[in-house]
Amino acid sequence: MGAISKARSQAADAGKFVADWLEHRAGIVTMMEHFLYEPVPKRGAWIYTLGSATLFLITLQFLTGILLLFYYVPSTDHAWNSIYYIMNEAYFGTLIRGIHYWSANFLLAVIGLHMAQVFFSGGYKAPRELNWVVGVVLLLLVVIIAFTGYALRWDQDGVWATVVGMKIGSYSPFVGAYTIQFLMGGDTIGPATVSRFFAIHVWLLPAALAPFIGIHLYLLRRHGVFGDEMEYRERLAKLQERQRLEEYEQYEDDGEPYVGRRDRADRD
Amino acid sequence: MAELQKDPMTRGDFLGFGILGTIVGALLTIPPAAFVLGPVIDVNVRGESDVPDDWYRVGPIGEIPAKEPKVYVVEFPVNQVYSEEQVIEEGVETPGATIDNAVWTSWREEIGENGEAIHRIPSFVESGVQPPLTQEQIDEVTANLNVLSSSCAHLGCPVRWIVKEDGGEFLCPCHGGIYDINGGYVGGPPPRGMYSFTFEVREDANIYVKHEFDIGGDKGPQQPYVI
Amino acid sequence: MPIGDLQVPIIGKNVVIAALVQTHILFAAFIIGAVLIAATSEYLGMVTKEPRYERFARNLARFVVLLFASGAALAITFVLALVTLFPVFFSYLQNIFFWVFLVEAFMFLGQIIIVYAWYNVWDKLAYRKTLHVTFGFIAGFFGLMAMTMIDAVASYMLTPAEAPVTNVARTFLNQTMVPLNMHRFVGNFSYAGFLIAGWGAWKYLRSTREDDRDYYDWMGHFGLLWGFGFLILQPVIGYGYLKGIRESSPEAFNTIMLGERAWVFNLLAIYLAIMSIAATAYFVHKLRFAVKPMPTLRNMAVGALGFTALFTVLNVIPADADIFPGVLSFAGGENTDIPLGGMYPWKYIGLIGLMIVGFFVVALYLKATAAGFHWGRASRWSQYALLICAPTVIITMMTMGYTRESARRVDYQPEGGYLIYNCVTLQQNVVNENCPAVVENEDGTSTNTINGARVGGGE
Amino acid sequence: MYAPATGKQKPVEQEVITEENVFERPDETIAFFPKQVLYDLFVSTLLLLACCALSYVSPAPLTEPADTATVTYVPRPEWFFFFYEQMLMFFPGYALISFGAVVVPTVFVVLLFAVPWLDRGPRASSTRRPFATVIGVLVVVVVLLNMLMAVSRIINFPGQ
Repeated sequence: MGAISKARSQAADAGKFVADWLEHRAGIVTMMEHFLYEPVPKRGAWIYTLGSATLFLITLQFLTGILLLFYYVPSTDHAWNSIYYIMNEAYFGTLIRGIHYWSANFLLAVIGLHMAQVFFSGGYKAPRELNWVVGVVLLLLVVIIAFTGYALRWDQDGVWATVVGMKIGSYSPFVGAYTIQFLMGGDTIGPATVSRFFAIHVWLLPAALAPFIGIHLYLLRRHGVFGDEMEYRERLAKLQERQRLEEYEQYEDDGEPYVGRRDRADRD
Repeated sequence: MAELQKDPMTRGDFLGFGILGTIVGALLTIPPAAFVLGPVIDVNVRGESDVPDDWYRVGPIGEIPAKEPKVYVVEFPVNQVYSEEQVIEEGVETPGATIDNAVWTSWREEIGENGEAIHRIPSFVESGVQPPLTQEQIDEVTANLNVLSSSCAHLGCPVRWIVKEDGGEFLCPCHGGIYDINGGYVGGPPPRGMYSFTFEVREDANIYVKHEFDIGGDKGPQQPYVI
Repeated sequence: MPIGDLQVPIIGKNVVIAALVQTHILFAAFIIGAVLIAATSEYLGMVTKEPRYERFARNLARFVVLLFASGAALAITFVLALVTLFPVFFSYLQNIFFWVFLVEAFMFLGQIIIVYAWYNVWDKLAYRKTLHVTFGFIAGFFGLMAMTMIDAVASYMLTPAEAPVTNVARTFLNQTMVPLNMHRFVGNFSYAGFLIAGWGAWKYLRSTREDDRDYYDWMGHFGLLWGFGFLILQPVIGYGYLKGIRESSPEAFNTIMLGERAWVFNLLAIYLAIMSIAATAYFVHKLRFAVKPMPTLRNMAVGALGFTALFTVLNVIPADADIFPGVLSFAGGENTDIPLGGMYPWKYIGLIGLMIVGFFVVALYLKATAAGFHWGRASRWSQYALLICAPTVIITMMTMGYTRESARRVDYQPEGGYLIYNCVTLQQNVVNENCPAVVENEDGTSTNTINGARVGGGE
Repeated sequence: MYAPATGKQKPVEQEVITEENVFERPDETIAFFPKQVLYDLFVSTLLLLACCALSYVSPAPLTEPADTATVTYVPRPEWFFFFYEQMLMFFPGYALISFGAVVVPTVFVVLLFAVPWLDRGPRASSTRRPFATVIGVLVVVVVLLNMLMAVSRIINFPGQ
């Protein structure tokens, strides 16, 4: 046997050994098999990539967000300078912040499309109602994260958008004044506003987002992907066929010629 | 895997757990809630604003022209979080955080009977101001001066002055809110006229302002102070 | 003026243009609305397999095809009249919107070809119904695109963007382009719907055979659903449209809302009152023939009729309601701090009330329609209600056209008003420096790129 | 969960399809791993490339440092709040501003949460449930039109 084939067989045995070792201890192989080889609908596969694109963009946001944390300083007089440093001095700083900014915009667009796709294809019907509710929670979290993130750069756009946002918030009946005082850390924009928005944007909401994504995926795998009615064309055809046959039998015995169901209502 | 061991639980145990749980839960949530809601408590319960309750210099009245408003920048020190005075005194010597506001100042304008505008600029101001003002000079200035916040009453965008052929008007570029030179509501989405500061004029012919709006008898809702 | 200054002897240039364009719009609006209504009805016929949808779609398509030619002829004469009577203005507009007019012409061409083909292959394509229905919707789409292009020009005339013409985004998407396009899109459906209802009612009253009565009764119902359903959307879109006008052409806004053209909107309020009361009364009456009787809901519908009447009364009161001093003029008269911004509260409540009650009645009626009706038994006066709606909607369409065009009158001051607001006057002189087609030359003066006239008042 | 894709499941012909189990299993399925993951990766790489290219072509914006005392700056919302800002215009006056700014969006969000319980019809395809589809299309159209109106107001307003 040549050296190469011997090396190959030894490598194969080593691989098998490692797999068995892991399988026995952690059951990892069966779990992977269970997750990876799950049957999913075939016809509309391209439309369902919207959901995974959203997941990809959120992970992108988490990664680039953590990288930005290495340089960002959340205080009124350093925030802008630290971002200026990222954009101009840090290696690939423009790239990292660019990805964070642009994938945020794409994320909101893709979330909109994903929600529209699920709504118009009826993906929220029983037994998947909870998944829809979790989806809407995710949408709200992402929108609030986007709003708080916009203020962190503490430039003209960011500050003034926050001022207008706070003024809009102050119009909510009963709780308006309290919520914006909580968000601004007092009764005017100041250093507390930056640190509060920083805390909310960087940890509070993402920490809420992660488990909900987990639930969303768990419910998805629990009930299987409901694509669109086009995935069930043949089964629906068989169902209607069987129902029509049943209907014919019902009329044959009372001897009258069969007339369409709707017109029966008009005739009597 | 051992099967689940389900010992029977009496109603008493259940109630006991319930009450104990709620008490411990409450105890565990009060400190974090107070910790996070600190500022809301300060502003509403203890009535302290972030900006110390003091008079802040805006600018001299001499430079305000007769027919159009002049914008001054007033700097309010902000006592928030790490920029509180006491904190800075004990700790590292850093400049406290400040927030500056644009203030539109103008002389009140009235429409005379024949329809053209009368500008209430005091005579002695027009002919150059000698600093030590007498009391009735101060009263005359205070009665005829508009000291307006530049934040639009609708959604808080910065209001600007646009010159038109007969005078001009305050315009909010965000949604088209229009105010007259006295800050009164003319048109557009704002729910009321522009907010005016509580101000006073001192002998040194300077305007001093507090970090609060003077809503006085004026109707319309007083929204929390944002900038 | 490059060529002889043509003057039409007795009736004047403006009346010629007005007559031609009003009639053209009456035809064109019906055609755009009717093509889409016919296509939807054909689709409904395909889905519900009921013969009446098919019959209606075919008759309506035939009617559209007949009307098309005369509508188009009016359009051509209108353009010719514009070119001859207002040469400077039209070449000015053509310079700015050349491509828009070109696209509009091709969309118009596309619509003609498809509408005629669509009608003539009705039997040939019967076996491929879905394809035939999609053709109908494509024809409708072409019609809408033609209208969108014209709306770009029309909205530009009332609210021109202060940007140079090279800035295509601002010129095409000026302040009132989107709301005007929406207002006309919804208006076409409502207009066509009311006319169909009127036509159905007229034929119902004259029909003798049993199945004809059923069919025309259903046709009146179907037309009114379109007509009133879309009518209740109009106040919101109209509000957005007027906000756009006020932001970019305040004097024009004052002329139609506060100035001497304000009576037009009182007229509109009266038409709105007639149409909404007639429609609600028709709905309440028809609910009696629902297959699935809904007694409680029907009583609520009667309540809705009462509310509609109340809200229409609120609407009809003129804004300066000091005719009944103290009673109706809002507390404190002039300097009341109006809670609804600049809006008169009762007019605002009237419009919004009409909409909400309208939504409720239409939703209720749709619920009954889902279960079906016993056709052919509608009372005579319910058909008279539809018959009143048809001419009212025609007059509303004409009044609305009159308001938009006369908004640029701006109480006649620069030579009788503007053709393009703040830019080209009725005597076709360019009066404003920041008009798009004006060129700043070195020595500070600016010349109009079209007729070389010096800008700053007609010489 | 679906019956496992491996051979043991009941032969499909005998399965009597009833109203309940018609949506039990799609006609044709593919394994998640090779096929669907490939499609997802394709779309994700496209998005990643777009983000990277855009981050150099038009870098993330950073205007001059904040100055709360400016009177020349015009604040504009992010693109995804355009429709919200334009929608506020339809609620004028101090009586309606809080209504339009807060109450209407909250009602919209509550209805969004309740969608599965508002539309309980058995059939999922949008042509089979006209009421839900029409309202869905209406909402989408209103949002898009409001966005367009906001864009036209922003580019045309003397804000520059």
